[in-house]
This record gives sequence, C-alpha cells and structure tokens, in this order.
Amino acid sequence: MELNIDRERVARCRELASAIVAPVEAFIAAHSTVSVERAVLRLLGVDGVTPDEVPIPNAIVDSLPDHERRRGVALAFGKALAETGLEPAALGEALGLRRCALEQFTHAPEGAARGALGPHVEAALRRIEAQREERARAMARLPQLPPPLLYVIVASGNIYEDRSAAVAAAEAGAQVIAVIRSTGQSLLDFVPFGPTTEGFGGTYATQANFAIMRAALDEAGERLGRYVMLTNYASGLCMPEIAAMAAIERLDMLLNDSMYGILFRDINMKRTFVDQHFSRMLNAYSGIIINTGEDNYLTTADAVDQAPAVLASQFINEEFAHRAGLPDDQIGLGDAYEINPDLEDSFLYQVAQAQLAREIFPHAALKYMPPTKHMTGDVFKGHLIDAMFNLTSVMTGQSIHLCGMLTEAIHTPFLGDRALALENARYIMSTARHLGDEIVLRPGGTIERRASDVLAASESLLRRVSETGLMAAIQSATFADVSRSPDGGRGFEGVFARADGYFNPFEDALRFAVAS
Amino acid sequence: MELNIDRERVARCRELASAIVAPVEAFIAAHSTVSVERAVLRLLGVDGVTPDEVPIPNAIVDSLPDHERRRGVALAFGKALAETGLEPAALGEALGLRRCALEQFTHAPEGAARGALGPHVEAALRRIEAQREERARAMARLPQLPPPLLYVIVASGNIYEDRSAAVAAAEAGAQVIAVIRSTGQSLLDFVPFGPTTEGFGGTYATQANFAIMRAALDEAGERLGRYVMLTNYASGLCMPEIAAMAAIERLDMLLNDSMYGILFRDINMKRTFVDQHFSRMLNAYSGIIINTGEDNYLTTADAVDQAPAVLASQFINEEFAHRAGLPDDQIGLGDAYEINPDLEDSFLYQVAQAQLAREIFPHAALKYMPPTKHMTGDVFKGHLIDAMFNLTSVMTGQSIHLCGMLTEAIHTPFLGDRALALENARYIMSTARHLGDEIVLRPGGTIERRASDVLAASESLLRRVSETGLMAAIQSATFADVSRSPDGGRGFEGVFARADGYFNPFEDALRFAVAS
Amino acid sequence: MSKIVRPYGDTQDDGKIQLSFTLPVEWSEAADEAARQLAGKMGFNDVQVVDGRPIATGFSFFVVYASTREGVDVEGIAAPSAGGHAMSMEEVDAYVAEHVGRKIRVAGACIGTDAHTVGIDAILNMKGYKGDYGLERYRMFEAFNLGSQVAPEELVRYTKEHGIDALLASQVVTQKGSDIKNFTRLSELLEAEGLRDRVVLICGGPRVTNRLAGELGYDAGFGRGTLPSAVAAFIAVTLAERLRPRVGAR
Amino acid sequence: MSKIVRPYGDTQDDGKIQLSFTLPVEWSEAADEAARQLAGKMGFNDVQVVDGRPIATGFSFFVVYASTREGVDVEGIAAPSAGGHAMSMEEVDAYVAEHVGRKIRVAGACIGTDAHTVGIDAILNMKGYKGDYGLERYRMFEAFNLGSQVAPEELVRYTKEHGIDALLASQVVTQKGSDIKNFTRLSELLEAEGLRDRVVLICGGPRVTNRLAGELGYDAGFGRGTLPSAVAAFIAVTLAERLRPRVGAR
Ligand code: B12
Ligand code: B12
Ligand SMILES: Cc1ncc(COP(=O)(O)O)c(C=O)c1O
Ligand SMILES: Cc1ncc(COP(=O)(O)O)c(C=O)c1O
Repeated sequence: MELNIDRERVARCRELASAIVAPVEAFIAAHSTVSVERAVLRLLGVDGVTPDEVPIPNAIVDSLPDHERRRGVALAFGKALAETGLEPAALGEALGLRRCALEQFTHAPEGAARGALGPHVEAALRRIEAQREERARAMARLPQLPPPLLYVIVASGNIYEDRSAAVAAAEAGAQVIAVIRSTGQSLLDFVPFGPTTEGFGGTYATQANFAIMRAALDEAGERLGRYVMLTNYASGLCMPEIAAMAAIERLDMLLNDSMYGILFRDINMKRTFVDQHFSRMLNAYSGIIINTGEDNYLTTADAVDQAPAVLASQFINEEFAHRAGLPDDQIGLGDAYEINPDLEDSFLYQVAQAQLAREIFPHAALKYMPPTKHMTGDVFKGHLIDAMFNLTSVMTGQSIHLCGMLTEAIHTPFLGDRALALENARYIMSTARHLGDEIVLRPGGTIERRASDVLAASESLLRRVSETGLMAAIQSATFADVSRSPDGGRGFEGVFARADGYFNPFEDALRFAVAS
Repeated sequence: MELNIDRERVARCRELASAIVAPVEAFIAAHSTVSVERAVLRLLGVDGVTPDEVPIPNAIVDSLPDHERRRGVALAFGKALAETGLEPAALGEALGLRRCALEQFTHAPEGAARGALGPHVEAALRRIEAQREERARAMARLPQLPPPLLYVIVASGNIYEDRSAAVAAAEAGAQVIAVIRSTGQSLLDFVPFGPTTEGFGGTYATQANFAIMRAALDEAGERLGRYVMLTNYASGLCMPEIAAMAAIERLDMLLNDSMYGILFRDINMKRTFVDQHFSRMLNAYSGIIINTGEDNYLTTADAVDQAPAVLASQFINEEFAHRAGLPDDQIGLGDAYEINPDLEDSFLYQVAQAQLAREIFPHAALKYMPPTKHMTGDVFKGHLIDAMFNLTSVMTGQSIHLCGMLTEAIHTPFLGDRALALENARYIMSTARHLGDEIVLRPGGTIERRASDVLAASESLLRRVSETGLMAAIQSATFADVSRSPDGGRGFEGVFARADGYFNPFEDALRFAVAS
Repeated sequence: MSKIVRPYGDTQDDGKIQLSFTLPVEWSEAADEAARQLAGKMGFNDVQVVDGRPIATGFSFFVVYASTREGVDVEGIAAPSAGGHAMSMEEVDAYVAEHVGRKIRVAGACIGTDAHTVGIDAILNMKGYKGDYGLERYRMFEAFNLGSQVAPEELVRYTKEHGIDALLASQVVTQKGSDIKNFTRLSELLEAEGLRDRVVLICGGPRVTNRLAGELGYDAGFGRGTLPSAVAAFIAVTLAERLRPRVGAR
Repeated sequence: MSKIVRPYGDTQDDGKIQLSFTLPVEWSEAADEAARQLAGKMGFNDVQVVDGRPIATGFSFFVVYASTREGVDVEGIAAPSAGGHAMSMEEVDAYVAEHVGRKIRVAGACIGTDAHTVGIDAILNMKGYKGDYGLERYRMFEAFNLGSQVAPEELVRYTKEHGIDALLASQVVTQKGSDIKNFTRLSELLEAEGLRDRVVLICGGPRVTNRLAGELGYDAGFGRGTLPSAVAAFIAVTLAERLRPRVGAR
C-alpha cells in the first residue's frame, strides 16, 4: 500500500520544523531547570526522602542559593564529594538528614569537584549502558512477535495489583505494559518515593514501582519466551528525573512529548522545552523509545479537523527528538483513531491519516492510540470500533499499538477487558496480516486526496508557526485551541538561566556519546 | 477493486456448465412429479385440508390412477371443472371432502377441459402479475438502502412470535426477513396448512404463515419508508408448491437450489431436478429472487478446500436458473464466510473468494452467508468475525447479506442478538462504505493468485462432471463428499415420465411469458 | 395498575440474559462448573456456560446465558427525566424574559480532582453539543465556566460572591465513588452556607441519573447525551417557579 | 479446606460482572431505571446501566456492570473431566490389547431429530478432529457410525443385535430441552432392555458436561472441543475395569 505523497512538501515541512525548533534550542542551551538538576543528582545515585518526606534531590537543589544553582548542582555537589570523600548516595543521605549542608563545602577547587564527580558519572553511564545491553540481549533471546507491538495499560493505583494485571496481560499477548500514572502526577514538582498502593486513576511513577514492575515483567518474559516491555510517563514537571529513573530501571519506553505539558497540563513552556531536551538526551542514551502525545489533540476536538495539527506536531516532535540525539527508531510519534465512527467512510480517513504518518516517518516507531472519545457504554459496538482500529494499524504498519478496551467509556480496564482487547487485536491482525501488502491505493481516490489535503494544511500551519515563532504561536492558541503565555503556567519558577561556567557532567557526556 | 481473472476460463466454465445441464434438461422435459402437479392445483386455487388433515392438492393428485397422472392433473381436473361448472376452489373442497372424485369426470373432451381451465390459469397468472407489480410499486415508493441488503432470520417456531421479531428486526435495519423452516420440513412430501405456532428450530412454511408475515412486513415497510422483503425456503420435496404459494403471497426471495436437496437432504436427484425447474419458472415469473445453497458445502468441510466446489456449483445453479427463465438479477448465488478465522490471512482468502464470485457473476444477486462453523460461545470474538465478514461483503459488493449473529454457536437468535448483528453490519458497512472503490488488488498478490487457483480448480471439476454426466458425478461423490444414486433417496416414487399429451397449462404459459 | 417486565430473549417472559465475568481460578472443566454454580447462586436458572477459557495463569473468563425469574414493575417506576421541558434556545430566552425578567447567572465546573471538561463545556460553551448551542449563547443567561479541578469550597465561595442562580457540577471520573463524594460535599457545603434554597443545584456526567441527583439533594441530574437546551429549560422553569411567590408578593 | 472465589474485575473479590439483556419496554430514562432496579432484584450491587437504548418499538437493550456478593467454593467442586486418561492412539490400542484382549465395538449416532453429524463424525471418522484421529482408525476399535436422526429405540436395537460395547450419542440442538429428552430416553430404554450394565454409555455435544452426563445416568459426557483420543481412552479404561473381575475369575 502506498500513497502518492508530495515528497517536496514533506521536505519543506521538515525545514519549517527545523526553523521552528532552532531558536527554541538556543533558549534551551542557555537555561536549566530544577528538575534537570535533580536528575543529575539522581543519576549520581542520590535518592530517598527527608524526614518530612521531601525527596532528597529536591531538598538539595532547593537548598542552593540562586547563584550556585545557576552554575548547576553538580559543581556544588562535586565539591562536597571532594571534601567529604563520601559516596554520592551517602552524601545525599547526610544532606537529606541535615547532618550537613552544601554551603559548608565551598573550599574545593572546581577541578577537584569535577574530579570527584568523574568516576560517579562514569559509573552512572556504565549502569545505563549495562541496562541497554541487557535489553538488547534479552530481546535477542526472547524475540517479540511481528509488529505492531501490542500495548496495554494497567491502572489500578496499587503497584501490586498492577503487577498481577501486567503479568496476566503479558500472558494474554501484550508486548508492552504501561503503568498509568496517578491523576495529576505530572503537576507534582517532585517524584514520589517508594512502592505505592494508593493512586487515583493510576499508580504513582516511583523508582521503586518501576523496579517492581521490571522484575515481574522480566520474569514473565523469560517464562513466555518473549521480552515484555515496560512504559511509563515522563512529560510533566519531572521529565528529566523520570527519564533518569527509567534509564536506571530499564524501562523501554516513556511518554515524552515536547509540548504536551504546555498544552494539556498548563506547564510553563520554557520549563517543558528545557526539560524535554535533557530527558530525551537521557532516553536516547538509554535506548528508550519515546512516545509523543498527539492523540491528545483528538480527545477534545474533532479528529477530522485536527489532523493537520497532529501532523505538524509530529514534525516538531521529531525535530526536537533529533536535536536531543534520538534516532528515528526511538521516536514513537503519536496518532489516534478518533474520527467519529458514524461518519460514512470514516475508516478511509483513518487509513489516510495512519498511512500518511507511516510514509512521512518511515523509520519512526509510530505509536497508534485507540478510539476513546467515541466509545460508549455499548461494549459490543465498542469492540467493533476497536477492531477497525486494529485493522487500520496492521494495514498501515504501525509500530506500537495501544489496544483499545471495549469498556473505555466505563471504567479503567478490568483484567478480563484487557484479555478481550488483546484477543481482538490478535485476531484482526492475524486474519488481515498482509492486507496492506496486497492492495494499492487508487490514485486520486478519497484516501489519497485526504492524505494530501492533510499534508498541505500541515505545511501551512508549520509556516504560520515558523513566522511567529513557536512560543508566540502557542500563545496565540495555534495548537489545541489553548493559549499559554511564555512566562505563565506551572513550574516557571524552576527555570533559570545558566551562569557562565554552568556544569552538567551528564549533558556533556551524553552529547559526546550521541555525537560518536 | 478488480481481480485480473482469466475471462476465457470463465467462458469455458460456462460452456461446461451448459454441457452438464443440457442432458438433465432433456430428462426434466420428459418428466413431472407429484409436487409439480400439486403446484398446478394450488395455482388454480385449490387449497385446504381433508378431514384427516391431508392437504387437498395431495389428496387429489394421489387419487389419480397412474396413467391419468402421467398426462398431468390439469387435464383430469379440467374435465371436472367443465363438467361441474364449479370454481377450482369449490371443486377442490368437494374433492377433499370426498363429495365427489375425479374419476367421475372423464366424459368432457380434452378441449373442454382446456377451455374450462383457461380463465383460471389466466386469473392465476394475473394474480401473480399483480403481486409483482405491487412489489415494483412498493419498492419505488419505499426505496431500500444501499446494498448489500441486510438479511436476518427469525426462527421461534411460532409465526406470531416470528412476526414480532421480524418487525423489530426491520425497525433495526433489516431489509430482508427469512422465516426459517421447522427442521426437516424439506423432507415432508406435503405443505402443512394454516397458521402454525409449534415448529422445531424454525416455523412451518405454510401459505397462511406467508400471508401473516407479508402483511406485517408491508405494514412495517410503509411505516419505515423502506420496503421489507420476505424470504422462505423452497428446496425440498415441495419446491414447486412453495414457489406457487410464494408467488401468490408475494414473497420476494426463496431458497431454491438445484442440488441442495440431493446432497444435503438425500432427496432423489430426479425429483429435485424436475421440481427445481418448474419452481424456478414460477420464481422467474413472480419476480422472486432465488437463493442457492453453496454455503452448505462449507459448514461441514474445510472452506479453503471447498472453494472450487462452491464456484462449480454456482456455475451449475446459474445454468439451471437461466434455463428456467431467471434473469441474472433474480439469481442469488450463495457463498459463505467459513474459512477458519485463526488461519493467518484468512481475510485475504475470503476477499478473494467473494470478489471472484462478484466478477464472474457481475449481475447476479449474490447471497453472502455469515460465519457459522467457527463461531463459538465466545460472543465477543464472534462479533469480530462477523465484522470481518461484514467488511468483506461491502468491499466486494455482495448483494444479499445474511447478518451473522454473535450467538451463532449458542441459540437461534434472540431479539437483542439480531439488533446487535444489524448494528454490526450497519457500522462496518458505513465506516468502510467505499473501501472497495479505493483500492486496487496487487497484481500477482495472494488474493489474485488465490482467486485464479480457485477458478482453475473449478474448471477441472466442471470438466470431470461434464465427462461423466451430472447424475453419475453426484453418484461418485463429486460434490460435498456424498454419493447419491439416481434412483435412491426420498421422493423418487413421486417422479414419473410424462405420457404423450401431458398437459400443464402453467408450464406452457410461463414458457411463453419468459420467451416474450 | 402494574406491568411486570422480564428480560426477553425470543419469547415473552423467558427471562434470558447474557453474563460475562472473570474468575481468579485456573481454567479446567471444574472451573466451568464453578461458573455454572456461581450463576446458580446469583439466582439464575437454565445456566449455560457457553464459553469458559483461560486468560492468564490463575484467571479464567466465562460467557454465560441464563434465565432470571425476576421481573420489575415498570408502571411503578418514577424516574422523571429532568429533561422534560422541551424548549428551543429562543423559547427558553423568551420564557426567562417573561417569567424571570432578568438574566440568569449560571456557574459550572468540573469538581474535585476531575479534569474532564468536555462534558461541562458541551453544556456551557457557545458551541454547544450535537448542534445544540451552549448556555453562553443564550441571551438570557450569563454563564461562568470555572473549568476543571475546582474544589467544592471554591465553587460555593464563587456562588456567594457572584450571586449565582444556578450551579452546574460535573463528574466524569467515578472510580472508588469519587463522584458521589464530591457531589455530596458540594451540596452539604451549600446547605451549611445557607445557600441551598437560593440556587438551582444541578449535577451531571455520564453516570449521573436524575434519580441519583435527587438522592444526593440536587434539583436535577443529567446523564449521557444531555443537550444544553434541556438544561437551560430546566433551570429557567425551576427558577421561575421559585421566584413566583415573590413576584406575586409585589 | 475451602476456597471461595468471586468474579474479578480489577481487584480480588470486587465481584464485578457484565450483563446484557433486552426488556420489552419502550426506551426512556425510566427504562434505564427499570433495568437498574431489575439488576438490583437479581441481587447485584453497584449497578451501573452503562448503556440503554431502543432497539425496536417496545424493546430496549441494556448493558450493565455490577457487583455480586456471591462466591463459590472451588475446592468443593467435583467435576472430574471424563478426559482424564491422557493416552495417544497407540497407547490406547496397546492398552486395549493388554486389558481387554479383543476389539471394542463402538456405535455412535446423532439421536432424535438432530442432524448435526459433524460432532459425532469428528469422534468416529478416520479423519478425526484437530489432528487427532477418530475411532475408526484405531486398531483395537471397531466403530459403527449410524449417522443422524437415529431414534433411541433404533440405537438400542442395534446395540443388542451387534454386541456393542460402547454407545456414543450426540446432541447438538438443545432448543426446548430436546437434548435432555433424547438422552434420557436412550438411557431409560437401555435400562429397560437390561443392557445398561453391558455397555459403556457416553453422551456428547457442545452443551454437554461430564456432570450432566452423570445426572442423566451416563458413564461420561464430553463437551465442546473434545478430542477422539480422550473418548477412546475413557472407553478403554472403563471397559477394562468392568471386565477385570471376569478376567480374574478365569
Ligand atoms: C477525553 C477523556 C480524557 C481527556 C480529558 C480532556 C478534557 N479536557 O476533558 C484526558 C486525556 C485529559 C483524560 C484524562 C484522564 N482520564 Co479520561 N477520558 C476521556 C474520555 C475518552 C472521553 C470523555 C469525554 O470527553 N466524553 C464526551 C463528553 C461530551 O461526554 P460526558 O462527559 O459524558 O458529558 C455529557 C454528559 O455526561 C453531560 N454532562 C457531563 N457533565 C455535566 C455536568 C452538568 C451540570 C450537566 C447538566 C451535564 C453534564 O453532558 C455532556 C454532553 O451530553 C473517557 C472515555 C469515554 N469514552 O467516555 C475517559 C475516562 C472518563 N477517563 C478516565 C480516566 C481514569 C482518566 C485519567 C484519570 C487517567 C489517568 N490516570 O491519567 C485522566 C485524569 C483526568 C482527571 N484528572 O480527571 C476514565 C474514568 C474511569 C471512571 N469511570 O472513573 C475513562 C472512563 C476512561 C477509562 N475507561 O479509563 N481523559
Ligand atoms: C454445521 C451446522 C449445521 C449443519 C449441520 C451439518 C451436519 N451434517 O452436521 C446444517 C446446515 C445442516 C444445520 C442445520 C440446522 N441447524 Co445447525 N448448526 C451448525 C453449526 C454452524 C455448527 C455445528 C458444528 O458442526 N460444530 C462443529 C462440531 C465439531 O462441534 P460439536 O458439534 O460441538 O462437536 C464436538 C463436541 O461437542 C463433541 N461431541 C459432539 N457430539 C458428541 C458425541 C459424543 C458421544 C462425544 C463423545 C463427543 C461429542 O465432540 C466434537 C468435537 O470436539 C451450529 C452453530 C455452531 N457454530 O455451533 C449450528 C446450530 C447447532 N444449528 C442450529 C439449528 C437450529 C439448526 C436447524 C434446526 C435450523 C433449521 N431450522 O433448519 C437445522 C436442522 C438440523 C437438525 N435437524 O438438527 C442451532 C441449534 C440451536 C440450539 N442450541 O438448539 C445452532 C447452534 C445455530 C443457531 N445458533 O441457531 N446446522
Ligand atoms: C505525552 C504524554 N505524556 C504524559 C501523559 C499523561 O500525563 P498526566 O500524568 O499528565 O496525565 C500523557 C497522557 O495522555 C501523554 O500523552
Ligand atoms: C438452498 C437451501 N434450501 C433449503 C434450506 C433449508 O432447508 P431444510 O428445511 O432442509 O433445512 C437450506 C438451508 O441451509 C438451503 O441452503
């Protein structure tokens, strides 16, 4: 199956995306955020909470006076390492218990600080590297089924219930398990600590929860002879930290969008731009596939109208991702099957949109989201809409496939719902496995015309954005009909300009790693 | 969507079918059956039962001595009409009550008999004609929805329950209602009488039941602004009589296969061949669309293997139908979606088979039967298999679409099952309405190769049959793996050679009508 | 008069129903039998376990058809829909002009931690829902959309400060009864503040029914598929009725 | 020891189930409420009528999610499958040769007016089912397939006349309890003719369970998905056991 798309227009769209992202990247390079700094500490091995439950990375970064913070927490922390001779974890604990404070350690020269950090940075990178290799070995030994990867969510709020649900789903054919985060975690300016059993509409993303899930899925994967991937959410106020935790605990994917937090969570745009960059550098290095959130454009607005915005966002996400060093096969651009099912020929429009993304981003790990908005309590009809979604996915060669639930409009998935959803996907994708190879799209037909219209409209949109600049465009509600001001929104206070001599040892190392 | 099929091979298949049917037609022309004769009486207006519940047409035909029967019941009956001056209905009643007997009336000359019959034959034909015109007017006034015609069954055993179910189904979108016959009615050598409320797995086909259903559907059709078609079953021991009743009561379709009774009901082949011919002449004149039963090859044997047999049977059914005067658009050749759903790419095979039939019989009213054999108690999976069937149907432009029931493996349809089935069909056929127009099949692909293999195998099969002759081929288990001998099976005693001077006024009139 | 109805399979009063559920047991024939016995304990007859199969280690899934003897008297059921007053936007505006004589001030929000604004937006926003304009478009309504994740306390404060006539609260997330908790909190707070009689209090969301709303102390509740005009008409009529005595006293 | 299990939604013992049914009432909000009350009468809690809609004049369809308090003790359930003796064709033949010492004569039919022969054919015919050969292929079985619509009387007569060791009766149509009627008639006739102890009596069909078979006086019952080898093994073992005393008496 192939669309006859205007390749030159695609090239122009990419140039526009580059022109849009370039000035933002300059901004990013000149700034850091509290979460970036906390991620540096986490990578060094700092973890745990203070007696009043504040995560120690937060306590440490918050304790820095502004001028120190601007030079990066690593320098101050490195001095303390040099002076105390402690391991980072032990130093973190001492600081968290207020046995000492960073301001005590200002004597060591910068060189000593860097020297003290060196081996720990090395160790952290080696640890991540080891996880990446472990994944590669496991995937070679325990090969996945033919694409798309079937992906389901667990969302009980309790990590132990989630674990049972995840293992059951893996047995039923799931290849990727996403632990949905508790509502609004993306708005917390810290990462909760420890195993958690009480979440709301989802389970807290914590390093302990990551580890519990990873262990269970590794065990299941060995038993099933099929590596089972684990996913969580980065986008939010703690993107870099979650990226660090995910690297350490060998998550395989992360929701990580360059604009989701801005548009859908009212997170400050500068904060998000800086955070997404560092988190994606980490993702790149850890071999983690990012998932972008274009589906969010479609859950509240009309999916036919929003198609150009989805595509424009994909171009922008791709550009940001490339600039953070992510190779195409780690870029899971999002889309969703959200066109009103009662629209005549809606299936054709869906195929057009999905195939367009496939051809424009041939090597991307396209992530395809299921129908949600038009699902109702009629579970029988819902199961059919999911079937047509499954068909579209296998026809157009999507890479990552979120299984739709027949109970989407009713409750977070039951264990049995997940089994039915996986059976739906497995049946449809098997019975029509090679349909996409069998057919040629009629030149000038509805599908081809629709795809070409969407591409053209997307180019206009990108052009408009490139003319005003991305931040101004967001302010004037170009995306998802919401307007956000550059200095408004959550987490703006955590963004700061880097001072001369700013130092982030991981950034340097990762940039080097990516370049080589 | 178009297959690249070998048109010359298709032409050869048609020639073979003609060569196969020609000798059978010679046999048919030289014979009649008790059911043909009873149908003649019914057309003349004879109806009702004797005091011991024997249908009067049976009583009359059975009362004829062999030599009279060989000249056709019409002659003997005509003489009685001439001598008594009674109307046919009254004469029938008198005969049924044994107030008189046909043997009393042998005096009138043949000319008088013919003369007495003339106006009644005329009236019967006018009545059928009027129904045909009524249908045409109703369909113009109450147009059907775009094809395929959605067809559902009712099968409660009670005509009044069936009526409620039928009206409910029409409201839910059904365009054709089939009243499934009580089990084994096809093996009764008479047609039951009057409205019936106790059937087994279905409801008896009686003229009264036809009328009850027709009235209810006419009423519903007016209310819905959409003509609702009515279907029943002819194939069996009473094909001609049921065709006559259906003509009178304005049924719109009839299951009428030239070989079904032979293969699947062990009805004598000579009986079936003679019966199908006269019944189809009546169908032709009444504007009734016949439905053939190729789906039956697939319910017991493997659907992939049987595909050539299905196609061969379609060619033979078409040839028999043409010879009975049926135009293409009244020939509903059968096929079914019965390939194992767990077979990888089974959908492609189904599309190949369905599209092949569509292209070989471009003007036929193709009848597409749903998955039954592979349906299980898993209603959720079943609903999906039905969805793929629905998709195949709309993609390949089938004409008559039997909606599959998610509870196929469980019970005869509940009212709610039918509603879900219709919603399934309506959703899938709307969301992918023009998919078939949008795609081109890849030359040399799986679908095209499969279609061409089936056609080639079908030609070989037809060639084998043409070499041995149809009756001998059936005897040597060429079809459906069953062997039937030419003089074995049910109803053979009801077949007889026509004597010189055999007279069937309807046959003559219908042949004339078809020719003109 | 009473009219008892039972589930209908293919015959009046056959009581046929379909069930599906998961049991936390390894599948086996005994698991099918367990499912059958369980459905029997639920009070069903003619239980047919038409499908039973393993869906994971220690979990089996079942599809069951059965009959129930239970029936319900439909004549006895009072569930008057709150959407009974069918009026178009123009009619509502005219009605308000005549019977209320001033603009009605409406405030709406998605309360608690719920962030599903699409439903309340459908009722309030200009654009409306399924071709039916939202309250912001009505000449005789002044609508304030407070957005999502609004604490009941805040909504009550707003009501007091802005002289709100009608309050619209939305809840879409129902997990662990959070909707009931939030709705109850809102009506109790209004009561405590002595505002309950002054406002038309309305709740809505996909799992809301008018009956539930009544039980929670609301004037009305609107469920799935609600059109803005039905809400507007209800507010107009209810408010007009409350004002009538006062109007009469003039 | 007892182990009570309840339906499982997403948490142990939450008792969640899904229901669907049709009610013969015109749809309205009151019909949704009727469905809710009806589910309540069936004994369910937390009833959510998640879908209710008209499907025809005077008929509405509902999808309901609810919780049940009922549980079932899975330890207490004795539903030993008749397919417990796992043997391959070769093993069965060897077993019969050793323990029975002669060919076993088996007759099978689809009884009553039932004409669904595919199931019994799957067990008897050479070809078998899902790659598992049918009884005709076994060296130590002599299988007679009497086909469809065989009256119980005829089957009994055949058993007597041909010295049949094992009788296989199939029923696929279950409408109006016809399967139970036919199965019962067959076992009663055999009893009356004094043949019951001489033959291994087995029934089968998609709705048959081993437990039901026991209740009907059969030695075993086989349901959906049965493989011929399981039936062959059961016959072999059962017959060998019956013959044992006689063998010992030699
Ligand atoms: C869109 C959507 C989202 C969007 C919301 C965007 C937004 N700005 O609203 C996003 C992606 C952000 C989202 C997030 C989440 N969602 Co959500 N979401 C949905 C979805 C797909 C559609 C809801 C919708 O928009 N319906 C369309 C509107 C028009 O319908 P409606 O809300 O019923 O409103 C109508 C009537 O009910 C009524 N009405 C509604 N409110 C009111 C108020 C008044 C006063 C009146 C008169 C009438 C009225 O009028 C409206 C028009 O007719 C549903 C699934 C589904 N198909 O229903 C899940 C769903 C509601 N979400 C769910 C969950 C769990 C979440 C999350 C918690 C997941 C997570 N862990 O992150 C988050 C958290 C959000 C939060 N804090 O609340 C669950 C809720 C489960 C439950 N029953 O408790 C659902 C059912 C999905 C699922 N199966 O898991 N979600
Ligand atoms: C194929 C079929 C037909 C074919 C039968 C051809 C034939 N030669 O068998 C035809 C088209 C002729 C037919 C006709 C009818 N059918 Co029919 N048919 C089916 C269908 C689609 C499949 C049955 C099948 O072959 N299953 C495959 C076999 C392998 O499975 P099985 O029978 O369960 O057998 C396995 C086990 O149960 C077990 N087993 C079975 N018997 C035995 C016996 C022993 C001793 C043992 C040990 C094991 C055993 O082993 C087998 C292998 O594992 C079903 C629907 C469905 N999907 O189930 C309807 C179905 C059975 N038919 C049905 C009906 C109503 C009819 C008719 C009455 C319709 C009519 N009015 O004309 C007629 C009448 C037939 C009659 N007199 O009995 C209904 C029965 C409803 C009910 N529960 O009572 C069904 C469920 C369809 C429906 N939903 O309406 N049918
Ligand atoms: C890209 C992306 N990130 C994160 C999230 C979830 O984050 P939150 O915790 O804000 O619900 C989503 C949810 O849709 C998403 O699309
Ligand atoms: C062509 C044809 N005629 C008749 C029938 C039904 O006839 P009977 O009454 O024999 O079941 C069928 C059923 O499948 C059929 O396909």
